[in-house]
Amino acid sequence: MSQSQNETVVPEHWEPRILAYCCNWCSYAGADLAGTSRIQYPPNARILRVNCTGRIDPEFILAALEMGADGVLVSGCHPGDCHYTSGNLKLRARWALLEKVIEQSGVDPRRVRLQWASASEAQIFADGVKELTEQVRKIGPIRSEWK
Amino acid sequence: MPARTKSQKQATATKKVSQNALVVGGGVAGMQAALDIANQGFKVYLVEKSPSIGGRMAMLDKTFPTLDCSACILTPRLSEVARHPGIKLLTYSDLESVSGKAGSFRVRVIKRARYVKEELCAGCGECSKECPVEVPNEFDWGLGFRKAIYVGFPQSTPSTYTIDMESCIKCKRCERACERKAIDLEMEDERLEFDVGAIIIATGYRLFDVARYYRLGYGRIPDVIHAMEYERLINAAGPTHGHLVRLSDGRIPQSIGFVQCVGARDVTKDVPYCSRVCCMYGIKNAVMAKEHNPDADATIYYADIRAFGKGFEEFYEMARSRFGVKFFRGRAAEVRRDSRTGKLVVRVEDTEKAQPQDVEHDMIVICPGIQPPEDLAKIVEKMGISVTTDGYVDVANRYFGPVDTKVPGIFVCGCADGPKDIPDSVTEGSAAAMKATIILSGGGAA
Amino acid sequence: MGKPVPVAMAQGSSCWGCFQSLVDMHLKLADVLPLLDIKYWQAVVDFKLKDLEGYPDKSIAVGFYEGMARTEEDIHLLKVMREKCSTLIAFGSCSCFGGIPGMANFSTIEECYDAKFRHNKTVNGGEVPTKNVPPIAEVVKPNTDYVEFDVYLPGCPPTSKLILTAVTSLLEGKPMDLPPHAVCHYCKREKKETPISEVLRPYVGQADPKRCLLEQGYICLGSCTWRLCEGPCVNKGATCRGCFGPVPPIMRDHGAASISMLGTYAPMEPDKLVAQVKDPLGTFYRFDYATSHLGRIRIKREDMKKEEHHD
Amino acid sequence: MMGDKVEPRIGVFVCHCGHNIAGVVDVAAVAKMAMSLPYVVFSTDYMFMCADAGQQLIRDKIKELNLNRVVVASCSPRMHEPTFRRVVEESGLNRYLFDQVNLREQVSWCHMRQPKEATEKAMDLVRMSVARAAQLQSLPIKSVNVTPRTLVVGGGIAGLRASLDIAERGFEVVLVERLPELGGHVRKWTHLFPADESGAQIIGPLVKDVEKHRSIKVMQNSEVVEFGGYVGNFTAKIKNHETGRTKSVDVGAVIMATGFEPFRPFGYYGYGESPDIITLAELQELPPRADLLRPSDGKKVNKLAFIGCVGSREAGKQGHEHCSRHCCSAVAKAASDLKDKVGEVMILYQDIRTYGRGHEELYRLARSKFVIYSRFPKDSKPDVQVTANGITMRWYDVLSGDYLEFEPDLLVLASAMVPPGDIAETAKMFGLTRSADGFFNPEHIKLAPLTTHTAGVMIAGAAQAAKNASESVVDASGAAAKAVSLMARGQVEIESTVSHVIPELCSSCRTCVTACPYGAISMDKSREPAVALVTEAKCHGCGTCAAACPSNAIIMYHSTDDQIMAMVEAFLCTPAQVEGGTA
Repeated sequence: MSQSQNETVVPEHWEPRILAYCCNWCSYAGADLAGTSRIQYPPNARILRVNCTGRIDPEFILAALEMGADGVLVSGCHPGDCHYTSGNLKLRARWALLEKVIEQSGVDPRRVRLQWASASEAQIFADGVKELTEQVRKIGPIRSEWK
Repeated sequence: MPARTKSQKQATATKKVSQNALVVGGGVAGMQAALDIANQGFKVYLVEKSPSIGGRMAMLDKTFPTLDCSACILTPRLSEVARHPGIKLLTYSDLESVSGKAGSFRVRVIKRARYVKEELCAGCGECSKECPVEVPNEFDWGLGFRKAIYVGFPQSTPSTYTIDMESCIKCKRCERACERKAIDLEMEDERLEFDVGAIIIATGYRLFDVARYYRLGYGRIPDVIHAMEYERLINAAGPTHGHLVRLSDGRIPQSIGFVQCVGARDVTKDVPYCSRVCCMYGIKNAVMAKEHNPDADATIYYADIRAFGKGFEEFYEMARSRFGVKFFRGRAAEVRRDSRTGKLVVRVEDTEKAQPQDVEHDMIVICPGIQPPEDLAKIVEKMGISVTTDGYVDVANRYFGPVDTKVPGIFVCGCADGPKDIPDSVTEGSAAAMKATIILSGGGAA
Repeated sequence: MGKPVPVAMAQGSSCWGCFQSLVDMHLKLADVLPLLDIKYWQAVVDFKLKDLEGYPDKSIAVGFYEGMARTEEDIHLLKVMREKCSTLIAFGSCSCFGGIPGMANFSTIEECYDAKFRHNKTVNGGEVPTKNVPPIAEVVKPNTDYVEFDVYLPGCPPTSKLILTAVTSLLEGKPMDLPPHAVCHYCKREKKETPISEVLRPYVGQADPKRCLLEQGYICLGSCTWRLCEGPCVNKGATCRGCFGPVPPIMRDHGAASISMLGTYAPMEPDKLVAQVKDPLGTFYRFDYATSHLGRIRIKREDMKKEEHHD
Repeated sequence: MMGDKVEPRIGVFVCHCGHNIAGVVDVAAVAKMAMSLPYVVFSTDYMFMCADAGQQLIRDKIKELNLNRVVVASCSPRMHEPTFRRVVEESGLNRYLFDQVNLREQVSWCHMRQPKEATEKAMDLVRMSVARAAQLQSLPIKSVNVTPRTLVVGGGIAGLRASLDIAERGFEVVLVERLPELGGHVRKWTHLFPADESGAQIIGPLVKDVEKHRSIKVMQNSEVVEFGGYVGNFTAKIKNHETGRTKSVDVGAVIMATGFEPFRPFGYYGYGESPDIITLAELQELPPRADLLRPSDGKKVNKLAFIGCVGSREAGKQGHEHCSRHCCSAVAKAASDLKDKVGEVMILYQDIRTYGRGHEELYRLARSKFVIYSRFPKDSKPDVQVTANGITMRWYDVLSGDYLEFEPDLLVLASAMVPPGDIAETAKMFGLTRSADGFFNPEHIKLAPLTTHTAGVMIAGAAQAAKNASESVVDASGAAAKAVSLMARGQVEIESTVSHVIPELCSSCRTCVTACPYGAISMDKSREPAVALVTEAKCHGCGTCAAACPSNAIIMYHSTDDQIMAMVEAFLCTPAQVEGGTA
């Protein structure tokens, strides 16, 4: 990686825009449970439901960043707990490489987050959204990183 | 047509088992039983005495432990039952008599006149708009009003309107308003007769009359209400459109006390048993108070917190730690109104400190226990079943026949055989259906 | 056979390998050349840039643009080609996706200068030349950012056979049919459909000559790469490095597809995988970083910087 | 997939859900915004979309405006997707032309104090859904036959009851029990409640009936080692531990009656330090006799103590947060039974949860027999010391407000009901999710407690949560009804959301074959070169292959790249942003 992380000035009235891919069986259900439990978390993430995290092509994440997503969250079943036995392991391997190329290309890798949250882990899901939102808030808009 | 083995067909043929079942009561337990029977290809008559199926659950605002809104999860169930080709809905109907035995009962049902033709009414409500008569709505426990031609609640199933002839003044404005000519003021009760192979009793419960505890002030002090009234108050479709206000002055209560174990675990009031649901609905209601007004104070007066079901203890813990509901161990002895401040004062002994205390609140919600419906004894008597001393239907054996009554072919589920929460009632509904279909299919150990 | 068709060959920043590949048609050139009326090809015929600029618009039937447009001269040439040619071919992977020069975007221009001039051991003085060199862009932008192409002929270089096919069909006015498959389509190696538990560097061990290289742990991008090469490397024992870019639709993210494929093949512990795949950016984006999503973010970043300077 | 070349005509229905959504989200504004989106020809907000009237509204608008796509913005699709799919289907639209936006669980309920931001989020989600809707395609509706046989896993009281009910109803059952003997925990227990039967008296006749029923195949000493397939058509490989032989069984439905394990509370109240400190389960298994004898030296127990909630109700401790439901009543029953045999009985508790019918009476009976109940505070648990002289308990008694001491001859710990140690593997094998208590998750905690999110797999008894024996019996009959419904219908609809290989685009790289966890993709050798082919019945629809395919040759129906990217674009490239809104 060669571009130095510029000190960014976070603009006023800016809210991080976060895209969250959730698998239907664990994390989407966990997000539902967060709602029914009335766990409050930042409203910045937009959840896009996929059947399994294995469905996620790294391109979905990279394209989102290019389109201006300030952060991308992927949340799935814990390794070993995949509803489809092993889709999440394949995503996990893709993710390891993806995170590295993102970092190498000079985009702050803290903008992307992979987490495991089961259907019962509403708090973990909500905390994940919160942490990513706060982290991205500190880094600033991705458009500022383009500066 | 259900797929059945050859031996069953023979059994059916020789025993002449009716392929129909009767379910008495259209609450969650009865609906579940009806669905599980009908899904096997049998025909079900579902008899419900009120104008709509849905039972008590339809009156609730939220459900514990997930705070799912009751209407949201119940409504699809209502339409599933209503549109199931195997279920014949007989709402606003009463069971008149039962004769015969397992495999072939003869049943008579009286379908009371609604004065609105079910097949014509589209539920548009034009009639109700025109009706000049307003009476307290029993669905809202009298807190709101309905017309003389009405549906109890928006998701009422069937959506057919009903005329309450006791209040109707026969002005016929509804008749003129109805474009579909569905109103028939001359309608008469109908008598239906049919055969069934098995019967399921799912008649539900009634709430304990909390006025029997004079010292708790219900009926005397306007801001002392009971839990079902509270449910209607916080319900968006209820009389206040979901605004939690005091009935005396319309102000938003800043402090609410919830009094548990009223008409439960009390030998002196003939309710020696635990009602199973009050702790949890009490906690749920306290959480809802916090949700409506996060700054409000919600205190629960209890003896033991019985959070025993799946996710219940976790919900109790959440109410305490996340929502800040206060739990006060002590049975409320008395509620009075301080005429100077207008506050309600609960006199209670803090058993953890062994001190009697007076605590002020703006509103008191009494959480009554559950009792068998008034007419349960009468209904089951028609089937040759007697009730126990506490008024419920007795089951044959807790292990071998937990949903079997002492009359073969007749089963029981939900609160008809004792207090139960929703999942336990639903489970029993399915279990009763299982037993009934064994009879309908001509099977059985015999 | 009719009149020779007017053609132009232009070169941006590149290695000339694509034209070399054209020349490598050898005897086939004898068939092709008489059909061409070469209107511009700096290296071969003596036309000047101003000649090209002087032709009427769209008067040249087919133009080949090789290389990417890094300098202002390159960009100008590319735009002129677009004006003058009715069919413009992105000739080679540099022209299609930025190619090897696109990897310059991994670094800033100053870092590139450091490597090339200031700290280069073979250069004395270490000065960045300023005379007789055209101004150079801060960042490599893909040619597609400047002009639209009618045909993409990727490859590093495109094979002679591919060029012949393309030229022939263009001259005959027939639509070019380039099947969409990946290199694997031509690979004779055996696959056993087994996931891999270890990623090997190319120099480690001896590969089984009969089995799929990827399944043996060598990163082969054959399954992600357009098959126009017809698989010479993989059948000769070298892994595919992806020089023909992604399979159509042509502007999909080749690196993302490669990562997805490899991750699927090697569902290993993340730390181990990252440790074993050295330089994933260079591995998966060797030929098409400039047109990839990450490459575009890099370009946008530079654009924003420029805007800021203007402010 | 059928071609839907007609231009999309989308209807958007935004639900208030009473106050649930409308109390936070400006639903009218969301509906108004939706009207401005491409292809949207109708948009409205409505009190309850799921009510009959709401459903009718959708049907009416489909007819009236010739809608060919429907978006409902309401609650979680995990609850109501089937409802609305049915509604659009009743109007002649393919069910896959419907999309649901989750404005309740994922918007209004989790952003209750931020109405403005919640409304913005709701608008984005609707925009995304509409973009996806425009890309939706009809898919064929497929039914498969149901194998008329049910697999019951676990031969405890629940498994026995379920097997017997199904068999009596006329269907076949395969009952698998890992131990050599049927009957589970209940078989060993001496103090069942509220009646006076012993476990053996209950289990004996049940086992006999099960064993002699010719429609029930009992496989003892056996375990399911492999499980696959889909609703109506599962295959289980069952291994017999004695013979080592494996047998494959085809079934249409499964009932999981895998039960629980009594928690062995090492580290609690001296458990393990003295033979005279035992769990309630261990007490239950002591052979019945006239006296209660101390395990350490066989002397008669004079002072008996119980401590409740051991390993239960521990907030923040994973797997031990739940109430174990059965223990309060079981302790009350055991205490009142044993009071006749010993001098003093002391019960330390937090809350008395004798909730069931006849249970409160047991508690009252115990008290009337002068069993002493003493409540200890949640945050200060009793202290138990084991010395050479015996056991000493010291605790703070809430009611007297004082510290008390007791030296029992025998201390019984009412330990938690926890899931079996291998429940994680079981869950994985059967594709089930688990809730925080570690037990299996039901499909819906209120209205669908016996079914799971894996169609065709039911749960009964303590597989679902801590339960007592009579509750498990009811569960078992209920779960049996679900299995029978499936088998009696003979056919069941399956999802069409499977992946599909476009043979013309396939490069024969076999990445998908490696990717598929179900072996659903194979190489079609009838083509040259062979190309990948999906066996749809085996495909579970995870989409891993579609993401992995480097040739873009795999379509994951109902979750296509185009559908996903349309949503991403709709979120990130809103008109405002294009004009430089946010940055």
